[in-house]
Amino acid sequence: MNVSGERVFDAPRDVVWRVMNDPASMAKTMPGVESFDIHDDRRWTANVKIPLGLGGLKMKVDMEKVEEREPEFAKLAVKGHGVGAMMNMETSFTLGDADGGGTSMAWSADVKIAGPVGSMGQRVLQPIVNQQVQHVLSALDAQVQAAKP
Amino acid sequence: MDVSVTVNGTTYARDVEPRKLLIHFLRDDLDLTGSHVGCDTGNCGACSVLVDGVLVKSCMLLAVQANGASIETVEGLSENGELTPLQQSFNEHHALQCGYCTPGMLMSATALLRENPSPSEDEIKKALQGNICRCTGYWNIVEAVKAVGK
Amino acid sequence: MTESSSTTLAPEKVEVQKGWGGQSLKRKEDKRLLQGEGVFVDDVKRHGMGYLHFVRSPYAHAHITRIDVSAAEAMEGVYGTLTGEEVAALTEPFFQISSVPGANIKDYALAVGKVRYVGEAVVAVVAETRELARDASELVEVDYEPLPALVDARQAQEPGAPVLHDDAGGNLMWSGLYSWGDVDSAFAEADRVIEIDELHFHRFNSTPLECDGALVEFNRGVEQWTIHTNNQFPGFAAIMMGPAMQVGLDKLRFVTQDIGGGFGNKITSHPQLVVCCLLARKLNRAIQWTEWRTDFHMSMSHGNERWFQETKVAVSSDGTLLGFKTKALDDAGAWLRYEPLGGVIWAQVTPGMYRWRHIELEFTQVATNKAPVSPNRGYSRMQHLWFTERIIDIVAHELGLDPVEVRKKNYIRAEDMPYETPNGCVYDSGDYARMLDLALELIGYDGLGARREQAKANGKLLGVGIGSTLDSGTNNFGQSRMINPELQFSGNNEVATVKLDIFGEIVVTLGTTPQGQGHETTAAQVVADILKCSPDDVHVRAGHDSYWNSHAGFSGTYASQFAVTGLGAVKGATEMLRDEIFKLAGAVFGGVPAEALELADGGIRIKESPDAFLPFMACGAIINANNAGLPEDLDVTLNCRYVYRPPFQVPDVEKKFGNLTLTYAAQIHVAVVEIDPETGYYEIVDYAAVDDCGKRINPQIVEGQVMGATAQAIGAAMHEIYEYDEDGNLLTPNFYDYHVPHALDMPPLATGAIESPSPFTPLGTKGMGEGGGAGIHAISAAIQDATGKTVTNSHNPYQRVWELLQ
Amino acid sequence: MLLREVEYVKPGSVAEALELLAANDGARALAGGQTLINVMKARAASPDMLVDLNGLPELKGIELASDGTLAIGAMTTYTELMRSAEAKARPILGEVCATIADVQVRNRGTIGGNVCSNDPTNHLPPLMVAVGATMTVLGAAGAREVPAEEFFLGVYMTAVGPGELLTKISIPAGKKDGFAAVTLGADGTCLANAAATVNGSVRVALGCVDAVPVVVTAGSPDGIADAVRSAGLDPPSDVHASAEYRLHLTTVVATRAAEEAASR
Repeated sequence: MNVSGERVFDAPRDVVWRVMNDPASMAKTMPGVESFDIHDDRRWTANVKIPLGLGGLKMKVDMEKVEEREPEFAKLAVKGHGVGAMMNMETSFTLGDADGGGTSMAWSADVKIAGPVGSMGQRVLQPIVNQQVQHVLSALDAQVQAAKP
Repeated sequence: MDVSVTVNGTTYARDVEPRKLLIHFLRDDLDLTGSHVGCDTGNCGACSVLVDGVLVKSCMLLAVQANGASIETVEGLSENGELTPLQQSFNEHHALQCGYCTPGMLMSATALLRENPSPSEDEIKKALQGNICRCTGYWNIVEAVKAVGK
Repeated sequence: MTESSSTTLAPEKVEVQKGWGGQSLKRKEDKRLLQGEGVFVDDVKRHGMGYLHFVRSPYAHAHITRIDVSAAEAMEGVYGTLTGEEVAALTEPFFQISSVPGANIKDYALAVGKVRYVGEAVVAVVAETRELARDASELVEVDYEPLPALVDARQAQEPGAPVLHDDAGGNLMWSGLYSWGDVDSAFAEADRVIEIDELHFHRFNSTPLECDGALVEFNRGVEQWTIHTNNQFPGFAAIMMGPAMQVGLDKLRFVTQDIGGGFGNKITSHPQLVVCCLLARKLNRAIQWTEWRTDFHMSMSHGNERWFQETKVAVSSDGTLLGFKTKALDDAGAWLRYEPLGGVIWAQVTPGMYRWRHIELEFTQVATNKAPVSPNRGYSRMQHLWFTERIIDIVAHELGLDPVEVRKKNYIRAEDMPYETPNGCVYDSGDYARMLDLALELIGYDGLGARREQAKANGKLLGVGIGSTLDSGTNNFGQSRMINPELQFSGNNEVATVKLDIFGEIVVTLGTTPQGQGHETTAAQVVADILKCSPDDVHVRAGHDSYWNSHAGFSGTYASQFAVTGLGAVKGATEMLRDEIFKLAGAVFGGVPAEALELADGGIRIKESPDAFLPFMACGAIINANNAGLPEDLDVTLNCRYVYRPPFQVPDVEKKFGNLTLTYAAQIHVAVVEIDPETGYYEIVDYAAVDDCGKRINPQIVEGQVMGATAQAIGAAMHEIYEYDEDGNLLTPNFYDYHVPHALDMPPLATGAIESPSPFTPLGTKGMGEGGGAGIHAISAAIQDATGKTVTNSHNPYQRVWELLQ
Repeated sequence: MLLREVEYVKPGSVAEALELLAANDGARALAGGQTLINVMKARAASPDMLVDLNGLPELKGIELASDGTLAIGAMTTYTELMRSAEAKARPILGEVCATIADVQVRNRGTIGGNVCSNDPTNHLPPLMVAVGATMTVLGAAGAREVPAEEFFLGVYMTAVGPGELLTKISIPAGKKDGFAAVTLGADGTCLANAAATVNGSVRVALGCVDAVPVVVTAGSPDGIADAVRSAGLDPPSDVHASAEYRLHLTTVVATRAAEEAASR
């Protein structure tokens, strides 16, 4: 399924860019991160427990930055393997100067979920994904604010 | 965990894993294979049994939850091989074909008739809504239950 | 309170029945089933058996880059595993029915190197309990390299489309051009040519309530497998499995008692059965496999999804149908498990019920990243008959004619029977116009105008639709040569043995694998009529066992044929036994000629002196246990085996011409729907089904088949569909999202019957049970009638109906 | 059908249940199990421990206060609610429960389980919001009263936090209620549903369109369809209904629920 949106951060673009490309601070924005390993500046791995309400869904998530144009564009490929679920996500964001100051971010993600969890049906998964995205964005905002000089 | 249940008047004590569903306990541990499994999402009702007189789907109950309960299954309906009026009516109205859903249907109909000895057609359909049959289209099943009701 | 169902017969068409045949005898099968004492495959247990669980692909299309079973095998309680590599080393690919390119694909019992649909079995794990087997399956590590998925058959042959089978050089599996009559001149002389851009018949199946399963034992001493399974066509499974496993068919013993519904969906479990066999041998223990509902939906025997594109219909302005041209595109899914037979089976009913003589159909079957298709009640004919019925209603719509009149004008007439179709099939008997009249009478057709107004007053839209189908039964397997001229199949057969045992028991053994069709009962009725005894005295063995020596190459229960092939065999064997009883009695009475003897009261006597009576018990005892002194030349065993072989010729493969099935039962259904235009929600408010399957041995059982088929059609037309998303995930993998009809969903039903005995069959019967497609046609037509919009899809959920109205 | 290993505990009291839930991170309360057991069968969820709430009298019972307020124990089954004389004080409750799934599920499934699982297609979340129910959530710190509107946080997620339990649902007196749904076959899964109450103005809670029920209001039933359209909904698409169709259905069922409420 495809989700996308736009968000304005009350911070200069380089700050936003720095946060978004710092695995450690990105980790803080992801739902249910239990552990986190950075392999290099393009590839990192997280063990997450995505809250599904009826019990967390444990997943090993590999992320790789596949494209980057500092300071405005980056694309990540995310692969998640869990018992009963496989997730493939391609997500990208474009930063720009927001009219009225701050930084605008246009983002989009193409999420594919397979396995028994996928069989729970989109009527359930789509609201879950939307909600997780909102969590990530507000957490990201917090990180950005914290990173402001 | 130790579980003790009375099924059709016989008491069984077994040690079961908490994760075992009641239907698997009945079929695999107690060899009561009359109750069937037709789905894995609690829709089909082929596993329907009465637990302390209440109609439930035994695939949505853990065996350990039935500890101490008195359970009725299709095997307990007729005594010494004599078909009950409900079973006879199923035979007379050709209310079964492959017979796989039949045990669950009989338990649902039994529960209905105990509460409502002469149900209307709509009441019968409502009572059988939790039991899927793929052979008969339900018409003859409804007629069979109706005939016993009268 | 209205009756939920009622039955009407057309009296002048029903023969007065004598004897047991024709009576609605209560079923012999019921007593055990009603007491929970049936034996279904999952009820069969063996000491120390291992439970099998399949690791299935989460991807629609992917390379398998690594499989590691070590963690699973190390787990306590795990007996062992089987991988695709092992299967490829131990077996040959399954024999392919198709000619090239489909012939070139390599199909094994487990995925080898690549997965091609979500739910495809990749690894099998066997453990001490069901739960442990599934636990261990989660420890099997499989790495995949995902590939783009192909989910729309219409894109299968586009450049750049993902290719499932490199061996086949593309996604085309089979194609063939069928052309009969003189299509060009038909279109030249037509007043009107109606063009229909695209019609779509959706993917669904009958979801028997019992899924597939097996308990397989391997006897090392004689190197033979005993396969307790609910496969409904062991003859087919055997010829698929033997060559793959490189063993003779004597090594594969198939045993079945009760089967929880089949509807064709239990024909193609041979890959899973091979896995069970290999593991039974590898692990030296009995292997138990239960297919769960989600497994079934993801991987087993979907019905053929088919498009009809660029259809052109040649008609006269008075609605006379001259002919049609179309391109049929069939979606086989990932593997050809019974396909591409669907590419010819439809031709059994090429013109539907109509007299048009000029027909051209270009059939193309492609592979997609979806579950393999296999026979489903109404197999391949249902798709084609929905198409012909759509044509009738669309033509009537376009020409502003009454669909009833267009049908009556074009129906094959009773006086034309037996009728040879443009492709050489011979419709044996029938009176379609009479059936339609009866159906319209049952539905109260004349009163519908008032009901329409009434509905309109309530803000609803009322519509009525007719569906006419043929249930062609008793295949001539020679039609498979039109798919692949190399194939050496033709004709058909079925076996029965009838014997008289020591205490006079009449024991009947069938080659069939019934799934609720009441074979034990109808066979007893046929035997009782011939031996002049009571059906209660006839013991028909339950189920199938290939050890009984009462099976033949085509044994099984499928394709509407028991009433012809099964009962034909029973009749033949019983008549042999009867003649032997006459011979024996003649000898015992001291040379009394057969003409002087008669059967009566469970024995045989001399007509003139009835006191000279030899009960069957005596006959059985004499031959089996007290035969000293009988004449040397008395050739009597009282154990008679008969193989019924229908009168078929090998079809002309070049012209694609010949009789493809022996009988043509007919169904005409009428549905009345009421639509809420605001939401598209609709209900079937009235339904009538008229059936003609020739002479009915047990009318109640026949009506039961009509009802069941009708219910399945209603489910398929309204809700049931195997829908995939663009990545090839199945969106309806369980009974939540795959909604089958429940008791409250059923409309009032009126059934009717006429009997046009078949001149070609031993008992005047016709195979039946698959005619339910009529309901899909009728509902499509009723929605078109109610909305005034052309219905182009066989699946019409509320949303599609709402969209029609926008 | 085959669940992952799980520990099973049957507490003797609510207090004991709370301790167990608080002490075990992976523990989950087991109510009727008509959703949870199914999700566990699919292994889409696998709690480490099930704390079985069945047989705890403190969670049962339906009481009608003098002011007409209904207090319903969280472990009350749909069937018990349908048959309760007290519950007739708010007729819509029993009427809606009678259309949930089937007899077997209604015999076992509980209203507490229904609201706590909060599947977007469930009947009771929008109904509870519409009738202005108050949820009593009990934890180590004691009891909290949460208005239904704040109770639902997401799919399968509610204000019931770790170590807490929903014990009671309180529903004020009232009669002018309505409920409408378009389901997949009779009594099937809801494609769209809405619950309404009229109390001066019309208040409609919409199910199936978001992770939590969405409330719209209007002066009269005629205004509801516009209120729904202007609510900025982004409903999920699934195999049964596209976002567009679901949105349209929602305007229809919302209006019908409102009309039913107004007509009582």
